[in-house]
Amino acid sequence: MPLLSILIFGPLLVAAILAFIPRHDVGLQKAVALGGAVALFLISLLLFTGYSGAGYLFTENHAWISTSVFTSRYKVGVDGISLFLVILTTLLTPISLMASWSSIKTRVREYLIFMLVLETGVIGVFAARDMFLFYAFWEFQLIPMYFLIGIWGGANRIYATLKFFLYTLVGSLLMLVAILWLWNTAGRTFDIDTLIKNAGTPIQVQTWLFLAFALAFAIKVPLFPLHTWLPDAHTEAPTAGSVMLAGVLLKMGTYGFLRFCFPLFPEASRAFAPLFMTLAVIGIIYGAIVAAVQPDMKKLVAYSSVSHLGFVMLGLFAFNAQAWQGAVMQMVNHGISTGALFLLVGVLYDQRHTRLIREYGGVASITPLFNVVFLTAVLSSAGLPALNGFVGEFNILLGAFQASPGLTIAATTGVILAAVYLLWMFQRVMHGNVTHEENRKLKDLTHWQMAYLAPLLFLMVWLGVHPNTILSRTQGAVMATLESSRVPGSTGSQPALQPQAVSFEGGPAR
Amino acid sequence: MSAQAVLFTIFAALAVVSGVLVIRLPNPIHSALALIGNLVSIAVLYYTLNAPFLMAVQLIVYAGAIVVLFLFVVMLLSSRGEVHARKHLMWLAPAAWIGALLTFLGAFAMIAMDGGRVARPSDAVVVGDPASIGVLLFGKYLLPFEATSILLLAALVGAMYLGRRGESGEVEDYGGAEEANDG
Amino acid sequence: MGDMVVPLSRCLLVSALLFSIGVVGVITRRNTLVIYMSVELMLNAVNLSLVAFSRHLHQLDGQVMALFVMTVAAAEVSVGLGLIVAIFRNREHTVDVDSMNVMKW
Amino acid sequence: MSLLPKLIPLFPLLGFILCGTVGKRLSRAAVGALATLSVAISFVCALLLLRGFLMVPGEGRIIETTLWQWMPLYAPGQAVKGLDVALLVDPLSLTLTLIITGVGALIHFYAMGYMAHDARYSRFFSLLNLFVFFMLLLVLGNSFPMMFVGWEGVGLCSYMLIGFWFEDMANAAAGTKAFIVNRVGDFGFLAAMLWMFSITGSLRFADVFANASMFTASALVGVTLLLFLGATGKSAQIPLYVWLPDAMAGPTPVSALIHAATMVTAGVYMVARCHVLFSAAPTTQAVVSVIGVLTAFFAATIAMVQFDMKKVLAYSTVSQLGYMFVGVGTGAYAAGVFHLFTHAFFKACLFLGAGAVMHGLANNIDLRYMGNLKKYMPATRWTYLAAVLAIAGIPPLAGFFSKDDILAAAFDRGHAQPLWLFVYALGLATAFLTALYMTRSYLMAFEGEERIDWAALKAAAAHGHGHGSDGDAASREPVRGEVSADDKAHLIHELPGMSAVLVILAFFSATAGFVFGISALKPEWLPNLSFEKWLEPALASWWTHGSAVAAATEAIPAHASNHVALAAISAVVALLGIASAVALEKARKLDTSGVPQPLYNALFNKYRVDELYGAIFQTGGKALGAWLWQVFDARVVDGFVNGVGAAAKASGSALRRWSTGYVRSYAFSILAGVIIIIGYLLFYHPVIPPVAAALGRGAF
Amino acid sequence: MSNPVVSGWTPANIDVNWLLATPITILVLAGLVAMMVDAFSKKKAYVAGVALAGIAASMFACFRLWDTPAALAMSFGLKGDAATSQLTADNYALLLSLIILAAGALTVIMSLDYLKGQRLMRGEYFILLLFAMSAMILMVQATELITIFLALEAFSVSLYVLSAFARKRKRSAEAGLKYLLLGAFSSAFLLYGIALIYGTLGTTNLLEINRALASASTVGGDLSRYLLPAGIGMLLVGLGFKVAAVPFHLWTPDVYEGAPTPITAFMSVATKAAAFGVMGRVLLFAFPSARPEWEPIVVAMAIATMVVGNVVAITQNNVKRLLAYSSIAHAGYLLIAIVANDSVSLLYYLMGYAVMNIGAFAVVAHLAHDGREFSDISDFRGLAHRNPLVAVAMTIFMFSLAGIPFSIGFNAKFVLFLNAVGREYTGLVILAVLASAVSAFYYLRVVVAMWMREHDGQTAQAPARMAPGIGAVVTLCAILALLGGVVMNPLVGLASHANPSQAPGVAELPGSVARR
Repeated sequence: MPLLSILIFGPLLVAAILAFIPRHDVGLQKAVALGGAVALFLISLLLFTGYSGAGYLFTENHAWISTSVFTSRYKVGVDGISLFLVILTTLLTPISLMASWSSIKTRVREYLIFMLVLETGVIGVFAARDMFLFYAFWEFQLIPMYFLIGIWGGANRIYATLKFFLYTLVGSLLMLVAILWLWNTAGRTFDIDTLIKNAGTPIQVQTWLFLAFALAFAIKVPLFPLHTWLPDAHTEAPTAGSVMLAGVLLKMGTYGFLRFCFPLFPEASRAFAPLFMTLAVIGIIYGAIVAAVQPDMKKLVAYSSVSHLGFVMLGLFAFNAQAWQGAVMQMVNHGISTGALFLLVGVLYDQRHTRLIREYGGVASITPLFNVVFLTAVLSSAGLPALNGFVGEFNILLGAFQASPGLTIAATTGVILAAVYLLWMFQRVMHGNVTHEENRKLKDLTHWQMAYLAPLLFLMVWLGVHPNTILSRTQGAVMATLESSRVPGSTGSQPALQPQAVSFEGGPAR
Repeated sequence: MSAQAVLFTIFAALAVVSGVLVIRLPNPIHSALALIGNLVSIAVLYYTLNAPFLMAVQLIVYAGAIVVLFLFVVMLLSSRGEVHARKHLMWLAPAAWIGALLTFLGAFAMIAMDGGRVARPSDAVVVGDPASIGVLLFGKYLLPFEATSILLLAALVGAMYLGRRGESGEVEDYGGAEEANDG
Repeated sequence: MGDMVVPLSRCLLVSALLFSIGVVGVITRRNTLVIYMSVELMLNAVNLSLVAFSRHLHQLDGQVMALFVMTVAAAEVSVGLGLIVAIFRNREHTVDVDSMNVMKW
Repeated sequence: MSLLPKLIPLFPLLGFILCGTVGKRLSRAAVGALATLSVAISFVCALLLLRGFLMVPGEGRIIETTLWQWMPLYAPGQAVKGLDVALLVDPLSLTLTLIITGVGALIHFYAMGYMAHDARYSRFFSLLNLFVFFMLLLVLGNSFPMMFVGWEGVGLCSYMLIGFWFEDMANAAAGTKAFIVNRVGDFGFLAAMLWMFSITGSLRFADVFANASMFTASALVGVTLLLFLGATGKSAQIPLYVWLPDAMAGPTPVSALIHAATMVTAGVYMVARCHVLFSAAPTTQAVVSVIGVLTAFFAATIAMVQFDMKKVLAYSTVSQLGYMFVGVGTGAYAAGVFHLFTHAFFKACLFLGAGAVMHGLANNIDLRYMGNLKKYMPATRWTYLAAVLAIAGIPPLAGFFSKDDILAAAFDRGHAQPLWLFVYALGLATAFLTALYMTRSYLMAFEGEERIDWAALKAAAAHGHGHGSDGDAASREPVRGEVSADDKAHLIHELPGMSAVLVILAFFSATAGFVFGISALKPEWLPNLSFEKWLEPALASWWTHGSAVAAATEAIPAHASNHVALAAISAVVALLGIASAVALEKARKLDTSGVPQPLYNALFNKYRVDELYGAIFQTGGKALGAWLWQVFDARVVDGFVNGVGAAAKASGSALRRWSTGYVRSYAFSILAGVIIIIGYLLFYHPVIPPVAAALGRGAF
Repeated sequence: MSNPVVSGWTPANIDVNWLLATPITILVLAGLVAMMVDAFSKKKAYVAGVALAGIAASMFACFRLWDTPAALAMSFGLKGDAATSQLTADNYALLLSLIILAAGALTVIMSLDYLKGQRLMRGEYFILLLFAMSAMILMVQATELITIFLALEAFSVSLYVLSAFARKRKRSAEAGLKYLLLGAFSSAFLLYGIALIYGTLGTTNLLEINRALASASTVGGDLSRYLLPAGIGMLLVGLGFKVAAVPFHLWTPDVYEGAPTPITAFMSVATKAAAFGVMGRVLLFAFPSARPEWEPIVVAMAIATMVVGNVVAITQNNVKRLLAYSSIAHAGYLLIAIVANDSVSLLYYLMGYAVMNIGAFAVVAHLAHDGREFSDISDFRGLAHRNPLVAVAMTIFMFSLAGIPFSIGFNAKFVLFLNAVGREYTGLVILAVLASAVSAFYYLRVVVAMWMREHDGQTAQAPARMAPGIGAVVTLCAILALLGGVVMNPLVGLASHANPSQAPGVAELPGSVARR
C-alpha cells in the first residue's frame, strides 16, 4: 500500500471534499476534516508499526517529470528520522483541528482546507527523496501557513505573515540556486541519494552551497540572529497555527540540516560547525533571556522555541551519534511540549481574549485540572527529567560536550534559564490571588480539550521514561546519516555500530 | 569635386538647417513648412545617391501627402501650442541636446573609424529606376510588401475608428471625475 | 568616378546628424504634432542611410527598404493624427503632450 | 531479592497516581491512609531488604537491578551500550531508603491530622507520595542520570509543595525561587555528568568509579566541584542556601519531610556516593569542608535572631547540613551520613513540633506571640525539648554522637592539613551557637511568659481551621486576657495522632546515636551496630579495587586523636550554649534586644544576600532581558530585517519617480539607453587616436 | 531583369509557398470578413465570433504545419537556397504563434463581457486584434529584418489604437498616445539598427546574416567593426522597447494602466511572446557569432529590468500598474533565457506567463463594471468573501507569478534558472531569485487585500456573478496554472521540440565577427 502517498495526498483529498460541502454546513465540514485527519494519523501509525531496521522504507518511486531539461521523479520514503516527523505532523494536525473547533468562527471551511493543505506540504517535505520534489513542498507549505496567520491571526497579522513568508522565501530561494548548482555539478540529477554520492565538490564551492542551504534552514529553525520572524508569527497566529508552526514547521529547518547539509557538504559543514554551534548557544541563552521578560505568553513560548531549537542546532553540529539522537528526539519533543503550551495558552486566550501575563493571576485556584496539565507542559518544556524534554536535551549535551565542552557548558545554563522564564510565567499566571474578576469565570478544561491534550501529556511522560520508542528507531538512520556525512579520509571516532551488540530489551544487571 | 558632391553638400546643409528649424520654430505651421524644406532637400540627396525613383516618391508621398496632412490637422486643431511649461521638466531640453550631441559624437566616431576606411571607388553604378525597384518589390520583397498590406489595413481601420465621432453610450470621464488614485 | 563620389561616411554623417536633430525634437517639443514631425525627421534620416548603403553596396535593396519606411511613416502619421484629433475633441483643447500625465509613477 | 528494590519506589508511585486521579472522589481518610500506607509498605520492603542484607557478609550487600533500557549511549570508540532505568541497593542507599520511607511514613501519618481541613487534601498527599517516589529514585538510582531524575523530581515536588498554598504569591514565589536556585545547582550536576561521560563513556556509578583512574587531576577537581555545586543547591549551602528559609512557606509536614529530613540531605548523599571521586580530589574536599563549615556558622548566626519558629529551624537545617558537608568533605563519609541519619529524626521532630504549635495557635509561628505553651501542649513540649537537646549535642542523645564524629574527623585531618583545624574550630563555635539558638526557640515557645494572641485565636476558631499564610501573624497586636482558662485549653489542643508521631521521632532522636554510633565511644555492653561498619562496603571497598584512586584514598592518615577528649569538649560547648540561653531567658533578653543594632540588622536580614542576588539576577536579568528584547532584538536584529524591506521600498519609491508620467522624459530615457549602449561599444577601445587617424585619411 | 543587382531574384526563381503563411493569411482574411460583418451587422458579437473562428482556423493551421520538415518549412527564398528564405514555419515560430493565438482567443472571449460592461462594443476592436495577431505571427515567422520591422509596425499600430480604444476615457487615450509616440520613437532606432546591419552585411536576411558571419567573410567590406555592433545595439533598443526592458520600459506601466484591461492582457502576453521570439531568433540565430558584442548589453538590461521591475512594483497601488511592473520584471527573467541561449525555457516561460498573466488580467477585467475599471488594490479587498472562486483564482495567479511551487510559474522559473545555472550564468540567477523574493511581496499584497482585509464599502463592489466569458477564461487559466505546476512534460516537451536551430544551413559558431 502506498502509505506515504496516502499521507501526502490524503489531506488534499479531504480538502477537496470539504470544498463541496455547502458553506453553511459548518458542523459537517469540521467533522469531515477531523475525521480525515484522525484517519490519516491512524494510517501514519502503520508507518510506525511497520518500520524496522535502518534505511528508507515505504519507498515509492514513480516517473514524474522527464523533459529534455531535467528529470525529476516522484520518489518518497521515510527513514527513522523522517518517520517521527511525519507522525508528529499527522498527530498535531487533528489536535490543532480540535483545538480550533470552536475558536475559529469565520470562514471555517477555508480554515480547515488550509490546515489540511499544510499537512500535505509538511509531510511532503519530510518524505521527499527527490530534490525537486523536496524543494517544491518546502516552499509550498508556506502558502497555507501564510493564510492561517494572515486570515485568522491577531491584530498585527498581516505584518507578521508577510514577514514570515518573505523571510523564509528569501532563504529558500538562495537554496534553490544552490540546488540548481548542485544539479549541474553532481550529475544533473535531483535524486538525493545520487546527489549525495556525487557531491564531491571542491571545498570552496561547497562552502557557498552549504551557506545557501544553511541560510534557508537556519531561517526556518530559526537560528539566532535570523529568528525575528518567529515571535511575530507566533504572536499573531491562531492557536492551531502556532502549534503547527512550532510543532512541525520549525523542524523542517533542523531536518534540512541533517538530511541535506551534512551529507551533501560534509567538509563545509564541519568547517562551519564552530560558528553554528556558537550561534546555537547564543540562541539558547538569548532566547531564554528575552523570553523571560515577555509580557505576552505566546511570545514567551515563541522565544523559548528559539532557545529550544538552539539545543537541536547545537546537537546537530556536534556530529556524533549521541547528539544527533538527542537532536532528533528534541525535534519531536519540542513539537509535543511547545505544541501543548500553545494549546494551553489558546485555552486561556479563547476565554479571555488576551495573552498578557499581567491579565491573569491565580488561575490555578479556579482551574485545577488546567493547572496540572499546564504545569506538566511547562516542566516538559523546561526539560525536567522523566519527561520527554530532558531526554533530548541530555543526549544533545552529552554528544555536544565531546565536540565542544566550553560551548556545551554555556548551553547547559539554558537549562537554568528555561526554568526561570517558564516557571516565572507559570507563577504569574497561575498563582497568587485572582486579580482580575473576569478570570473567575474561566472554565476548567473540558473533556474535549482533554481529549486533544491527553495524547500530548501521555507522550510527554512516555517518551520521558521510555525514549527508546523513538531512539531505537532513529538509531539506524542517524548512524547512516553520520556515515554519509563523514569527511572522506578521516577516521571517525564514532562508536562502532554492531547491530547485534545493541540491545533494547535492557541490559543485564552487572 | 564633382557636381554631385557639390549638390550633396549644399542640400545636406539645407536639410540640416531645415531640420533644426522644424524642431526650433515655435509655430507648428512653420515647423511643417520647414519639414517640407527638409523633405525636399533629402529628396535631392536621394537623387545624388542614384535613387531618382525614391526622390519622386519622397516628393509625392511625403511632401505632397504627409506634410499636407500635417498642415490640415495643425490648422484643424488650431492649437494653443505649447502652453504650460513644466518647471520640473526644464532639465529635459538641455539634457536632450547634450544627449543627442553625445549620440552624434558616438556615431561620428564610429562612422569615422568604420566608414572612413571603405571609401572604395566604385565603377558599377546601380541606379534605382522604377523598373528595377518594381522587380525587387514584387520579387525579392514580396513578403514585406504583403506585410505592408496588414500595416495599412490596421492603420486604416484604426484611424477610421479614432477619427469617427463618438457614439452615444460610450462612457466619458473627461471632466475631472477621475482622480489619480495612485501615490 | 574615384573621389568624385560622395563618400559613404559623409552620407552616414548627415544621416546621423538629422537623426539626432529628430531625437532632440521629440524630447524638447511639447506640441504633439511637432513631435510627429521630429519622428518623420528621424525616419528620413534612416532612409538617407539606407539609400547611401544601397549605393555603396551596389544594390537597390536599400532603396526598396526606404520605400517601405515611407509606408510605415504614413501609417504611423495617419493613426497618430487620428488619435490626436480624437483626444483634442474629447479633452480640453490642447495638443500639449505634457498635459497627458494622469498616469505616472 | 531483586524484586524488592523495584517494589520500593513502586508503591509511592501508585499512591501518587491513585491519589492524583481518583483522590478527589475518595474520602479524606481513605486518601490519607492510602498515601501513608503506600510509603509504609515501601518501608516494610526496605526492612525486608535490610534483613536480607544482614544475613549476608558485607561484600554481598549489593543489588543492581535493571527495569528497562532508558536510552542508548554512544561513547566514542566504544560499542553502543544502554543507559538503563536501574536501581542500586547497597548499605548507603538502603540507609537513605529506610530514612525516607520510615520518616516519610510517619510524616504522612502526621499530615493526615495536620492537613485534615485543607481544601486540596488529595493533591497534597499525591504530591507527598510523588516526592517519596522521586526521593527513592534519587537514592536508589544506579547511575548519575537516574539519580538526576530523582534529583530534579524532588525539586519539582518541593516546588509544588512550597507553593502549595499558591493563592499567596509569596508562597508561590518561594516555590519558584526554590526550583530556580536548585536548577543552578542542577546545572553543576548536569555539567559534571557531561564531563564524566566524555571521559569514561558511561554514567553508571559502577563504570564511572571503576574508571576513576581515567580522570586527570584537574578533571577530577572540575567534576567534583561541579557535582558539589549541585549539592550546594539541593542541600542549601553557600552560595545557594537562600531558597531554604523561604521554603518554609510550605505546609509544615513538607518542611519536615522535604526540607529537613530527606531532600536537602541529597547533596550529602551524593557526595558520599561519589566518595571515590571526592577522595581523589583533595582540593574539592577542602572546598566542601570550608563551604560546609562556613554555611554552618553563618546559618547559625542568622538563626540566632529569627522570630519565625520555622525560620529558626530552617537555618538550623542549613547549619546542620553544613556539618554533614564538613563530614563528607573531610573524608569521614560515614560520619556525614550518620549525622544525616540522626538529623532526620530530631529535625523532623522539631518541625513537626513546630507544626503542632502552629496547628494549635491557628497558624501563628511567631515566637514573640507564644510562651508558656508547656501548659497547653505537654507532649509537644517534651518531644521538642528532647529534639533540642539532641541537636544541641548533649550526650547521650543522637546529635552528640554524629556531630562529634564529624568534628573529630576534621580535627584528625587537621594534623596533616591545618585547614581542617580551622574547620574544626568554626564547627565547635557553631555547636555553641546551635545549642544557644535551639534552646532559645524552645524557651520562647514553651517556657516563660504567655504572650499568646487569644483574640486572633478565637477569631480563627470561629472561622474554622484553615491554613493560609503564615506571614500576617506578625502584624497582629498581642491581646491579653478576656479568655477563660477553659477556653484556652479548648482553643489550644494537641491531636493524639500527631503527638504519637512526635513521640516516636523523639525516641529515635534520643536513642539512635548511641545505638548506631561510633564504637569507640560506646559502652561495651551495647550490641555492635556501628554505622560505619555497616556502610563500610559501600563507602570504601567496592568501587575502587586496584585503582589509583584507592591508593589516594588510603593515603589519608587514620584516626589518631583521643576521641573521648574531643567528645568532652563538644559536650561542654553544647552545655555552655544551653546555659547561655537560659541565662538570657532569665535576663529577658531572648527577644534579641541585647544584640547591637547593626549586627542585629545584618543577621535578621540574612546578611542581605537575598537582596544582593535579587539585584544581580532579578533586577539585572530583567534589565538585560528588556534591553535584549526591546533594543537589541527589536532595533538591531529586527531593525536590520525591516531595514532591508524598507530599503527595497525606498528604492522602489525612488525608482518609480523615473516614470514621471511625461512622455518626453520617457523618450529621453530611451535616448539614455542608446547613449549607454554606444558608450559601451566605444568604451573598451581607444577612441580618439583611431578617429584622428581616420580623419587624417580623409574619412569624410 | 537586366539589372545585375536583382541577381537571381526573378519571379521564376523565387520559391513561394503560401501554405506556410496560412496562419497569417487566415487571420487577415478573418479580419476582412469581420470588417464586412461589422459593416452589415448590428450584433457585434458576430464579429467576435468571426474573430474566434479565424483564430481557431489559424491555430489549426499551426498544428497542421507543426513538424514540417526543415527543408519544406522555408519560403520566400531563392529556389535551392533555403538560407535565403524570408519566411519559416519552424516549430519555434509555430509555438510562438500558438501562444499569441491562445492569448488572442482568451482576450476575445473576455473582451465580450468586458466591452459590454464598459459600453465599448465595437467591431473594430476585434478586427484590430486580428490584424495585430496576424502581424505578430508574421513577425515570428519572418526571417528577414525588414519584414520583421513591418510586422512590428503593423501590430504596433493596431495596439496603439486598441490601447486608446476607450478613446473618451482619459487614461485610455493617454495610454494610446504615449504608446504611439514612444513606439514610433523607438522603432526609428530599430530601423536605424536594421539599416546599419544592412549596410555592413549587405543583407537583412537572418539566415544569410548567420551564414555571412559564420563564414567570416565581411560582405560589407570593413564596415563591421563598430557599425555592426551599433546596429545590433539599436536593434536591441527597439526590441527592448517592445519587451519592456529597462531603460526602455517606461511606457509599460502607463499603457498597461490606461489600456482596456483585455488589451493589456493581450499586450503583456502576445507582444512579449512576439518580441522575445524575434529577439531570440535575431540574437541566437542571426548573431550567435556576435555574442561578445550583445551579451553584455543584454545582461545589463536583464539585471536592470529585474531589479527595477520588481522594486518599483512594490510601491504600486493599482493592480494593472503593478502587473505592468511585474511584466517588466518577468521580461528580465526572460532576458536571462536569451543570454543563456535557451529557447526551451524562453518558450516554456512564455507559455506559463501567458496562462497566469491573462488569468490575472481577466480577474481585473471582472472587477470592471458600470463603465469604469476598478483596479486599485483596495478594490480587491474582501474579494474572498464576496466571490471566493475569483479570489482563489487570483491567488493562484499571484502565487504562480511569484513562483511558488506547484504552479506553472514556479516550473517555468525553475527550468529557466536551471538552464541558466547549467550554462554558468549563476550570478544572474542569484540576482533573479533575490528579485523574485522581492516580487513575492507585491503579489502577496494583492492576496492580502483579497483575503485578509475587508472592503471599505466606499467604492462600488464587483458584481458577485461572473460574466460567462471572463469566468471561462479565469477558470481555464487557473486550472492550467495549477495543472502546469504538476504536469511539466507536455509543455516542456513542446518547447524543447520547438528548437529553431533545425533550420538548414544555419550553424551556431563561436567567436565574434568584429574587433577581437
